Formats: sequence, structure tokens, C-alpha cells
Amino acid sequence: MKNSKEMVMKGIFFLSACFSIVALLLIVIFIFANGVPFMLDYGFFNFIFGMEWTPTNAPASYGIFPMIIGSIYVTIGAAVVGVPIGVLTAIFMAEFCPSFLYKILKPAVNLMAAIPSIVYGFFALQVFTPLIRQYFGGNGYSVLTASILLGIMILPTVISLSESALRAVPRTYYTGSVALGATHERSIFRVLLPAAKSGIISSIILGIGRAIGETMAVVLIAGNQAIIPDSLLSGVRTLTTNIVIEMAYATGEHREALIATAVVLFGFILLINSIFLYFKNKEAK
Amino acid sequence: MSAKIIRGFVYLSAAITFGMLGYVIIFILINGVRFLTPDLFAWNSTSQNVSMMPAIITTLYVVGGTLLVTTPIGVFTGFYLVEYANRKNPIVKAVSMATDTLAAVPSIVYGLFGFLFFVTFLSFRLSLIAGILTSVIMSLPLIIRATEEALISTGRPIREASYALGAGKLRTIFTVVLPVAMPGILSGIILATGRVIGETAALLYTLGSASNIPGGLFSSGRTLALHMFVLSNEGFHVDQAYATAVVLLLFVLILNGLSTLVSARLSKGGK
Amino acid sequence: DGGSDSEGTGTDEASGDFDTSGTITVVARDTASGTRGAFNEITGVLVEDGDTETDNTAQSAIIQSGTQGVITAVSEDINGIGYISLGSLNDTVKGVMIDDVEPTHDTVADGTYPIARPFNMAYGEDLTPQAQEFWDFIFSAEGQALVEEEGYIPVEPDAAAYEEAEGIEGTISLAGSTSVEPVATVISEAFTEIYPDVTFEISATGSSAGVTAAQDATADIGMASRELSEEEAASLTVEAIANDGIAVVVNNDNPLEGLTLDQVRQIFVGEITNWDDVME
Amino acid sequence: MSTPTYKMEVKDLKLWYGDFQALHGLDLAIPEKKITAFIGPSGCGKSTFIKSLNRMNDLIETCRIEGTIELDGKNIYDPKTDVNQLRKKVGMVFQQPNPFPKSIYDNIAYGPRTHGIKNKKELDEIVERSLKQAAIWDEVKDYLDRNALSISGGQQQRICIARALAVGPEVLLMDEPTSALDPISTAKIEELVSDLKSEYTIVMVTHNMQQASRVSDETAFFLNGHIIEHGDTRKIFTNPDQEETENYISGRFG
Amino acid sequence: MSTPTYKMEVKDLKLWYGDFQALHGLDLAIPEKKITAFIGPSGCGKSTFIKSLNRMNDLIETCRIEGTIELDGKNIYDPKTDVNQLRKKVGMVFQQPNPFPKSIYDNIAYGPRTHGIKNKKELDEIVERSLKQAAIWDEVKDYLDRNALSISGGQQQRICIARALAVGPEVLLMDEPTSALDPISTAKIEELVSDLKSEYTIVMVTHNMQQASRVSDETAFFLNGHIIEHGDTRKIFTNPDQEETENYISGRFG
Ligand SMILES: Nc1ncnc2c1ncn2[C@@H]1O[C@H](COP(=O)(O)OP(=O)(O)OP(=O)(O)O)[C@@H](O)[C@H]1O
Ligand SMILES: Nc1ncnc2c1ncn2[C@@H]1O[C@H](COP(=O)(O)OP(=O)(O)OP(=O)(O)O)[C@@H](O)[C@H]1O
Ligand SMILES: [Mg+2]
Ligand SMILES: [Mg+2]
Ligand SMILES: O=P([O-])([O-])[O-]
Repeated sequence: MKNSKEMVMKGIFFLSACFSIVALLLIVIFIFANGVPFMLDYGFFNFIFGMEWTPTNAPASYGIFPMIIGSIYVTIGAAVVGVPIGVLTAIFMAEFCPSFLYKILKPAVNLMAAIPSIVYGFFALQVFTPLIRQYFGGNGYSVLTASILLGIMILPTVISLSESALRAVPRTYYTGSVALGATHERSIFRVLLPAAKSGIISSIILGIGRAIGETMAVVLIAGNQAIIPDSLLSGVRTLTTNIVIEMAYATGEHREALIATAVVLFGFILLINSIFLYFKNKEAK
Repeated sequence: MSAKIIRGFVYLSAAITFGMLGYVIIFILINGVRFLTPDLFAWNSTSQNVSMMPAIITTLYVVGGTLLVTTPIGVFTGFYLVEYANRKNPIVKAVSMATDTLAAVPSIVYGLFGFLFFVTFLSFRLSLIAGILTSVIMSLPLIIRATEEALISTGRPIREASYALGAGKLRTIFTVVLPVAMPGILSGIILATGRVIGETAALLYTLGSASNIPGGLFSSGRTLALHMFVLSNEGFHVDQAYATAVVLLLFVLILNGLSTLVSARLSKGGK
Repeated sequence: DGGSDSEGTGTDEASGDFDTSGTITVVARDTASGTRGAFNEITGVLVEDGDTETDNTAQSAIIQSGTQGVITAVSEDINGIGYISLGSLNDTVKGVMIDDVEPTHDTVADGTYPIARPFNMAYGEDLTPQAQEFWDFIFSAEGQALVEEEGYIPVEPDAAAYEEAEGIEGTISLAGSTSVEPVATVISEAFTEIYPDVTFEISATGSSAGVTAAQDATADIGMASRELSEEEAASLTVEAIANDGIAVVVNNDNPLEGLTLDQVRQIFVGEITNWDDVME
Repeated sequence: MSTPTYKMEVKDLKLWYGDFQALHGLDLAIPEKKITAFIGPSGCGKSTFIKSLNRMNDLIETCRIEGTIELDGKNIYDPKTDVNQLRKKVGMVFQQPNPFPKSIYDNIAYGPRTHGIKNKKELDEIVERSLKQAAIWDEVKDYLDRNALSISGGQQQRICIARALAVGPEVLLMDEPTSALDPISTAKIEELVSDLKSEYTIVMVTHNMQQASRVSDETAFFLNGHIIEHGDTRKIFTNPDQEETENYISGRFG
Repeated sequence: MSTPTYKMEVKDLKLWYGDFQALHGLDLAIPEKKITAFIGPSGCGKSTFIKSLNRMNDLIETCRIEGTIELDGKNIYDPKTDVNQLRKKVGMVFQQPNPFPKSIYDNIAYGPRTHGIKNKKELDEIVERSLKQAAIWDEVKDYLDRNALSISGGQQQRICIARALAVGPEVLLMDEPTSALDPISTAKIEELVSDLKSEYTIVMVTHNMQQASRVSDETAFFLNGHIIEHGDTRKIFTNPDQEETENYISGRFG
């Protein structure tokens, strides 16, 4: 009797474990089944490299190249803004922060991660857009605005993972360096940082994944024009905002085109995720 | 000399990071608190009062419903991975891979999937149930990971002690391991809660944005984050959007406080 | 009626510091928007040529997915110009005259204001009893009075008074236009006064989403702020509940008072990019 | 000394961890109500062997066993054996004290509860009796609801012994039970073990030769997965048959 | 033996970790170009003391110091002292080999680069000279770009010695430099240390009495944060003045 209970529960645990596989499969099946046929129909090349996104025209064009480029631009922008600040803040947290301050700042980083994207988006809309319009020109809805916002939004990811990577470096490396007469700063930047490299790279990749997938904050401040931006101040539409702006009403072919956009987004995420896993495994070694 | 410059950059970055966080919070508070009128908490939301009460209730519904489903599945998955399966088992690898991937899927893709699968394919319409099930999948990886880590960190000795007394696997897991792993699992649950509370894109196409308290599992509603999105996007209610942001922040602050408490307990090592 | 007495295209001397050489910031709605659809058709931004239709909205136009998005963008950018439902016009932005006609309730009602469109509601197969009752209520004297109160033009000025029914309860779901949503909400609130056991679910997702929702029966009633295409209308019962103007709005500090319909088109397709070209 | 009756008999026990053979065909008889000590250098297989006596090795995925171990004449590796019942009969105490992070009371009551005892009064009795047997009742009787982790290491180890006794075992396995403890706690536990001998069959691994010679009746000397020598403790320590034993005992290696 | 000149002089050194006093007013003179060994039981303050000779204790927040330590007659605890220059002069080798996870070349070049040497040829020369001095040149000269973590522990420790020598120190502190190594590596390092004596003043902590007596010229015996006895190594090991020293050396405690 007792044994059968053990068996039943084991079965339940096993089924639970299968749930996430099933969920992932369902996601892949439903997104791909609705998106891939369209891509093939419309022409994979025309879809990915098409420059025109005019779904309401007849005949309509569904080229998402501007959005692919847009996503890449703002993601690079986010990395340029967020990575140096994030990594340096992580260094601050791990090596410069007095412990009484750390007790406050550590939860603050977690808080930063927990603030909903809609709040960030709203904040950026009210604060960054006017600032950028005033000091840099343009209308404020731009690659630059999106990059700064996303740069801030990836900070907590970069900070907390980089910090733990730094803390995982054996202390003896640091003492070894200091004993040779190197300064605190030199010891950190020349010894600790290279030793924590793969952990820090993982944190950056995760941050990039977050940036490329972000939607609701970006839609408010990016301008959303389906064109390849020609300057930092020009508006931009990303893969995610393309979906969120038009999904509500899309029907037929148009809707399939948006789902196909999600397929492409998914592809990006899978790529980023495999790079991440590669570095994570490397770290584990 | 250059050491000083480097230190300057480090301090500057930290100042930017935490300055920005402070700015976001203070900006929202300053602009929002004064619009927190009793009207905004009226039981019924109308086009006049744009009360966020229904959104608060809906948020609780969605969070509650999601946790109710996701916690057992996530925790049980953790049990299976840590306590039952061989690490080299292909299922374990598949589950790990699926979990990692699910954790990386952007919310908008979840939204799209929920829309295609729950709303359309299963004909749930825009509804509480569609929103909850979508959130379940979205928050599952957080709980699985937290449980796995918590279980692994409980260590061998107390398990051995229990087995050596003739206790079976189930009894060992539920009465010895689980209590010790609880704080870790709890912080996973808190994380999941945070994710659901802050979610917009995934819920927009599954939960919908109806402004009243959902009447049942198959009715639409809107969470606080969605309410804020709708207000900042559609209505004439920027002030109320700020006020909503204040309440949303409050939720997040409370959760964050909770998780700090839990992790403090965690680091004390079960005393 | 914020009537001004200046005639024709011109500027208001009061705002002297406006830099007329500024580049115009065009703010358009998302393609889901009925407002965009109607606006494009009336102004000629949408070009029809036999079987082809081309939406010529300037590629550099900022896309906002809701009425408030447009208002925010225009109110914060001195060079902004956009279009919104007349019923949503408030004092944070300024509606300009089109072909010398002020955008007001009256000018839309008498047909002199050129950019107007109907607010439509649509449903698929059958309505539930409560939705049917609501439908009747919209077209009753009471419903149409609410339309009028909210600043839109009723479609049935001589509608009969509403007769209450018995035992109406349950949920009624509406989805669609962000422009129609405010008036629909007001009518729904009046309806629940009469029938406290009825609850509404109203999602503002854009006109086309409303049409789709009606077709898929994911909502009882779909709302659209534009005419439905023949294809769309084929499987649906469609009825206009009101008429509404589309106001072309600029920043409050912009001295611009009016534009011609063709200037509007030129601005929105990107042929005119400077205020210089439409002032003096 | 009368001819002992044997509580457990190990016959040709071979054990592998994956490809690595840790035990090479061991034979050993464990006398009832006596203390048998295992000594030998680190890594020789003492822990491995003692764990196979109550099948704790089952928990190690890579572990594979050949040969038989009989408890009261029944092979414990028989597929029909109920492992939980076996472990109830053959209790174990570990090197590191490992109380559950629960109250002292709940630690002791855990085993009896596991085996179906629910009655509060009965449990109270068992807890008191076990704690007394483990010679720690006086120290903790007023703090039974304190977390077992909050007491000293030596006390924790006695709690673990009490916990093992509470399920009513017949054999008690102890793997270096004092190596993590200070000399005073060690002395207390040695004394306790000697007392328990009257009721239990005890098997004890130790790295401390003095301890083995002070406490045990029989001693088995392990080396590289073999039992080199086994017999009366006094004999092993004064006049071993094998040279390796002699070398080990005199501290020449290990 | 001629009267030695003293490289470093410690006067009334007191050291606290928070409230705990680890060193109780030590006085010691360290002779130039000789090897001074510190012995004593675990926790007596040897590491604490040796670390205070190049102010590595500065890294410990709770650590507070009184008294003076003079290097060539100048107090190293003077606020005006440049700590990095001090550590350049007083190098250190740790118990666990701790090469940086970089190439062997970069490990050795790290110190010189830190102190401003950029010239590739100059660096090459320093690397070669230091590796030769540390008696490891022949073993690694063809693998200078290999990761220093990929070589054996004994080699790593000699890399660490070479790394310390590369900055041109005058004093070399070694805290149990061989305790993590096998006997052969230990012998190599002992030999190396003896060779280095001609050029460097060496201070070495060891828990291995034989090592102290084999390698050092002078020995200081530590107990509970005091220096119990200090003097010529031969004398300390054959005929100590203090009873505690005698007891310790003969293995009666520690
Ligand atoms: N789980 C395991 N997997 C693989 N090999 C193992 C495992 N446990 C022990 N071994 C190996 O089996 C051999 C015997 O180990 P065991 O722990 O029994 O030694 P021991 O005599 O108890 O040593 P010690 O005195 O250090 O506790 C050792 O070589 C050890 O490395
Ligand atoms: N960072 C520290 N904080 C507090 N106490 C410390 C610290 N480092 C050492 N101690 C204490 O100072 C005393 C001396 O320690 P030290 O490490 O110098 O001993 P040691 O002689 O080197 O011992 P061993 O032979 O074990 O290395 C010990 O009681 C130790 O617990
Ligand atoms: Mg062992
Ligand atoms: Mg030491
Ligand atoms: O522009 P709409 O939101 O009314 O479709």
C-alpha cells in the first residue's frame, strides 16, 4: 500500500516535470504552425529581407527587415548604455561597497528588477522623451530613447549576475595581486575581472535577451515607424513592438505575418539562449 | 593616478544606477501620490472615476490563480529533478533545457501563444482563465529553478538521516527536506508573483482589458499593470496612470521586502 | 465651440515665438485604428487605384497605438500634428480648422466639417438576450441622448423611448475601437443602472480587433470607428450608432489655425515637412 | 568468552562504484550484542562497507553489489526485502551530527512517527526513554522544543544516537561518530556506546586506534577494499597476525 | 657567525581582530639575507604576524595594529608609507599556490607591469630571470603561454615564487609554502629557498619541524600570540631555553 503511494506520487512528480516540456512544445507548435506557412508562402527571403511593411495596402507588403534592424539597433544601444554601467556597478557592489550600504543596495537592485516594464516605459515617456527632444533634437521618440531605457532595464540583470561572478572568483587571486604591490583597482580590473569573464559575459547575454524581448516599455517611446533608422534620433520599430501594435486588429495574412514576426523573435531568443548556455557551461567547468 | 580615475568611474556608475532607481521611484511618487483619491478605490470602475479597485482585485485573482497552479507543478518538477531522476537522464536534460528556454521567452510571445492557444484554439475568449494559464507557463521556470536550487542546497546529511531511520522517499521529502527548502521555494514564489504583477504584454491578449471585476473564470478583466497601460495609452487619465503606478510600486516594494526577509532567514540557515 | 474669428489659413499673432522653420512631427495611429482608416480615406492619404490600395502615411510618422498616445505626443512636441476622435479632443491640444471649418459637434452634424466617420457596432450570428436588449437600448431615445451628451452625433434623432424588459442579466462583452469605447462605456453604465445584474466587459483594442472579435464571436459586440469593408461586413450585422469627426490636432503653442484638406494630406504623406509651407 | 552468536553475516561482498571496485569479496560475521570496530587508512572502504549493512548504498546511483549479507539468517539484498523495515532494524549514526532542523522532541519522534506511532503519550515515553539511553536526557529535558541545531555538536551527536534508538533497532551502525567532536564529548559517547552494548549489536568505524582498542570487542582491519585481519580486539592490537596490520597500528602509514 | 645586520625590526607589535587580541606585544629582529622560520601550533598567530610584515592585514577590516615594524629603519606603519611600494619590497608567497588564471608569462610579468615596466624585451628578461631563480625555467620555458593553472601544484608554487621575485623584492615572506605539496615538490622548494638566501631576506612559516631545522638560520617559536623563544635554529631544536618550546618540538602538543 505504502509502496503504491510512493509510485503514484512519483508518477505525479514525473508528469509535473513533463509539463514544462509540453508547454514549450505547445508554444513552438502554435507559433510556428501559424507563422511558418506564411513565411514560406510569402517567401522567406522577401519576409526577412523585405524593406516594406505596409499591411494595409493592397497588395500588402510584409518585409520585416526594418524591424530586425530596429531590434538589433536598440539592443546594441541598450548594451552600450547598460553593460559598462552594469558591470562597473557590479564591481562597486562586490569590491567597493561598505557593508552597511550593501545591505540597502542589494535589495535595491532586486527592486529595480521587479519594477514592471510598464512603469519604466511610462517614466521614460514622461522624462526621457522631452529631455531628448530638448537636448538632442528630433521628436524624442527615437533609437536613443529606447536604448537608454533598455540600458536601464537590463541593469539589474547585468549587475546581479556579474556581481555573483565576481564574488565567485577565489579571493587568493586578489591577495596574490595585492601582495605584488598592485593597487585595489588594478587587482580588480587586471585579475578579478578577467577571471570572472565568462560569468560576466553570461550576464550580458541574459541582459541582451531581456532587451530584445522587451515590449511594453519600448512601444511607448520608440516612435514605432517601420523604417530602418538613419540616425540615433530617428524613430524605430522593433520585432516586439511590431507585434504588439498591430496584433490587436490583424486578420488573415496580416495576422500570420505578425506571428511569423514572433517566429523570428523566437529564433533570436533561441540563439541568444544557446550562447548563454554555452558560456554557462564553460563557467561550470 | 589612473587608479583614482577608475575608482571614479566605478562610483559614478553606481551613482547612475541607484540614482536612476531613486529617480524612477521619486518621480512616480511625487506625481502619483496626490492623485490617490478615495474615488480611485471605488468598488465599481466607471468612465468617470476610472477606479483601480477592480484592477487590484483582478491582480489578486490572477496572481492567486497562477500560484495555485504553478506552485505545485513547479515544486513537483523540482522534486522529480532533484530527488528522483538521475542527472544523466535525458528527461532531466530536456526539462532543464525547456525550463531555460521558457525563462528566456519574451512576454509578447507568451501573449501571442496564449491568444492562439487558450483564447482562440480552446475558445476560452479573453478571460481570467486564459490569462492565468498563460501566466502559469510564464512563471513556471522561476519556481522550478528556485525549488531545484533550494532542494540541492539542503544537502545530503538530513536525507541520509531520514532514510537511515527507515523513512520512505515521500516522507523524507515532505517532512524533512521540504521544510528546509521552504524559504528558497518561497523566494521563487515571490519572484513569480512579481513577474505576474508586472506583466502586460502576455496578459493583454489573454486576459483582455475589461475594466470590471471578472465575474467568473471565463470573464475578462485587467490587472493593475494592464490598467496602467490602458490609462497611459488610451484614456484621458494620465494622473490616474501615475496613481496606478504608485500602487503598482507599492505592491512591488512589499514583495521585495518579503523576499529580503525570506532570504535573510535563508542565510541564517534554518535557525 | 472654441470659435475663432480669423478667416482661412493663417496664423495667430499671439504666439510670436513659434519657429515656423521647424520640421513637422507627424503622429499617426497604428494600422489597427479605425480613426486612421477613416482619416486616410477622407484625406486621400490612402490611394486607391483599381485593385491596389496604398497607405501613403509618411514613413517617418510616429505611430501611437491609442488616442491618448497621439494627444501626449502632440501636447509635448511643439512641432507635433496628429488626428484624434473629435469626442476625445480636450484642451491639452488644439484642433485646427479644415477648409475653414471649425471641428465642432455642429459642423460635423451638418456635414460641413469634411473629416467624419461613423461609429459602428457589429455582431455575428445571434445576440444573447441581454446583448440584444443592450443593442435595442443603444438605438433608443435614451441611448442616443447619451451619444449626443458625449459630444457625438446621434444617428437616430427620432428614436423611440426605451421599454424596460424583465429578467435581463448576465455578461455582455464588447471589443474594438478605442474611440468608440468611451461612449460605449457611458451607455453601458446607463444600462446597468436599469439592469443591475448585467456586467460588461469592454476591451479597447482597436477597430479591426473589434470586427475580428465579432466575427470569431470572442465578444458579443464589436466596435469600429470606421466603415467596414464589404468583406468584413458580409458575415456581420453592422449598424452605425453615432457619427464622429476626426480632429486634426497641433500643439497648443502652435499658432496654426487652419489647413486645407489637401495640406493635411501633404503633411501626412510627408510632402510637406516644414511649418513654413503651410503658414504665410 | 563463550562462542558468540552472529547477528549479521557478510559473505563474499563485492561492491562497485561505477567501474571502480571498492570492496573485493569480503567475509565477516558480526557477533550479537558486541561492539565490532572497523579500522583502516582513509579510502580503504570502511564507510562503504558499513553503509552496505543497512543498504544506505542504495541511494548511490552508481553503486552495484554482489554477494550476500544476512541479518538473522535472511539476506538483506533479497529483492523482497522491505528496505525501510531493514533500516528500522539496522540503525545508523553518521560522522557529522545531522539532526533535522526541528525541535529536539520532533527529531526523536520522527522515527516512531514514520513507523506509525501517533499516540502522544506513547511518543512522549519513547522520546524520554531514548534520550535517557543516549545519556542526554538530563541536559535537554527542559528544552525539548528547542531547535536541535542550536545545541553543541557533542549534544547533537547524542541526539542523533537517541533518534536512532527511538525506532528500536537491533543493530547500530556508527561511522566515525566522534571524529567531529571534542575530547570531552568523545569520552561521553564512548561511555555511552559501551553501555548500549548490553542491548544492541554495534558496528563502529573509527580512525582512532585508541578508541577502537578502548571500546570494541572485535576489530576488523581494512585495506584497499579487503579485510586484512579480523578478530578479538586485544589480539589485533597486541599481537596481529599480519604485517600490514602491525604497520598500520604502529603508525607507519595511514 | 658574524653579528648580523637586521633587515626588519618589530617592536612591541600588538594586533587585534575586532575585540580579539591575536598578537600580544611581539619584538623580533629579522636578519638580512638569512632565513627566519616561525613555528608554533595552529592558531598561535604565525600567519597573522607574517602578514603584518607587508601590511597584508590592511585588507582585513576588523584588524587593528599597535607598535612599529621597521624596514631598513623606517616604520612601515607610518601613515606616509606607500603600501604598494612596501609590498614591492616585501614580497609574499602563500600556503596554497595562487597563480592568476593567465598564462605563465603573464603571471610573472604582472608584477613588473604593475610597477610600470612596459618594454617587451625588458619584460622577457625579467620573466626568464625570475623563472630561472625559482628553478622552474627548464620545465616551462617552452610553454610560457600555457595557463598557469594547468600545471602541477608544485610547479604552480614555484611560479608563485618566481612571480614574487619578478618585482625585485628585498624580503620574501612565505606562509607554509610547501604544506599543500607532495614531498618531491617540497624538497625542490626547500632547496630553492636555501639558494635564494644569498640574495633575499626570507621569513617562512612552517608547521613542519624538520623543515624548519633543515632550512632556516633562525627560528621563532610562537604560542598564543606570544613569541616564546627566538634564536639560532640549531639551538632551538637541540637545546631550547623554554619548557614550552621543548614540549612543542618533541611533539607533546600542537
Ligand atoms: N559515491 C562514491 N562514488 C565513487 N567512489 C566512491 C564513492 N564513495 C566512496 N568512493 C570511493 O570508494 C573508496 C572507499 O571509500 P570509503 O568512503 O568507503 O573509505 P573510508 O574507508 O570510509 O575512508 P575515510 O576514512 O576517509 O572515511 C574510496 O576510494 C572512495 O574514493
Ligand atoms: N580575519 C580574522 N578575523 C578574526 N580572527 C582571526 C582572523 N584571522 C585569524 N584570526 C584568529 O587569530 C588567531 C591567529 O590566527 P593565525 O591565522 O595567525 O594562526 P596561525 O598560527 O597561522 O595558524 P595555522 O597554523 O592554523 O595557520 C587565531 O585564533 C585565529 O582564529
Ligand atoms: Mg569514511
Ligand atoms: Mg597560518
Ligand atoms: O482608432 P480606433 O481606436 O477608434 O480604432
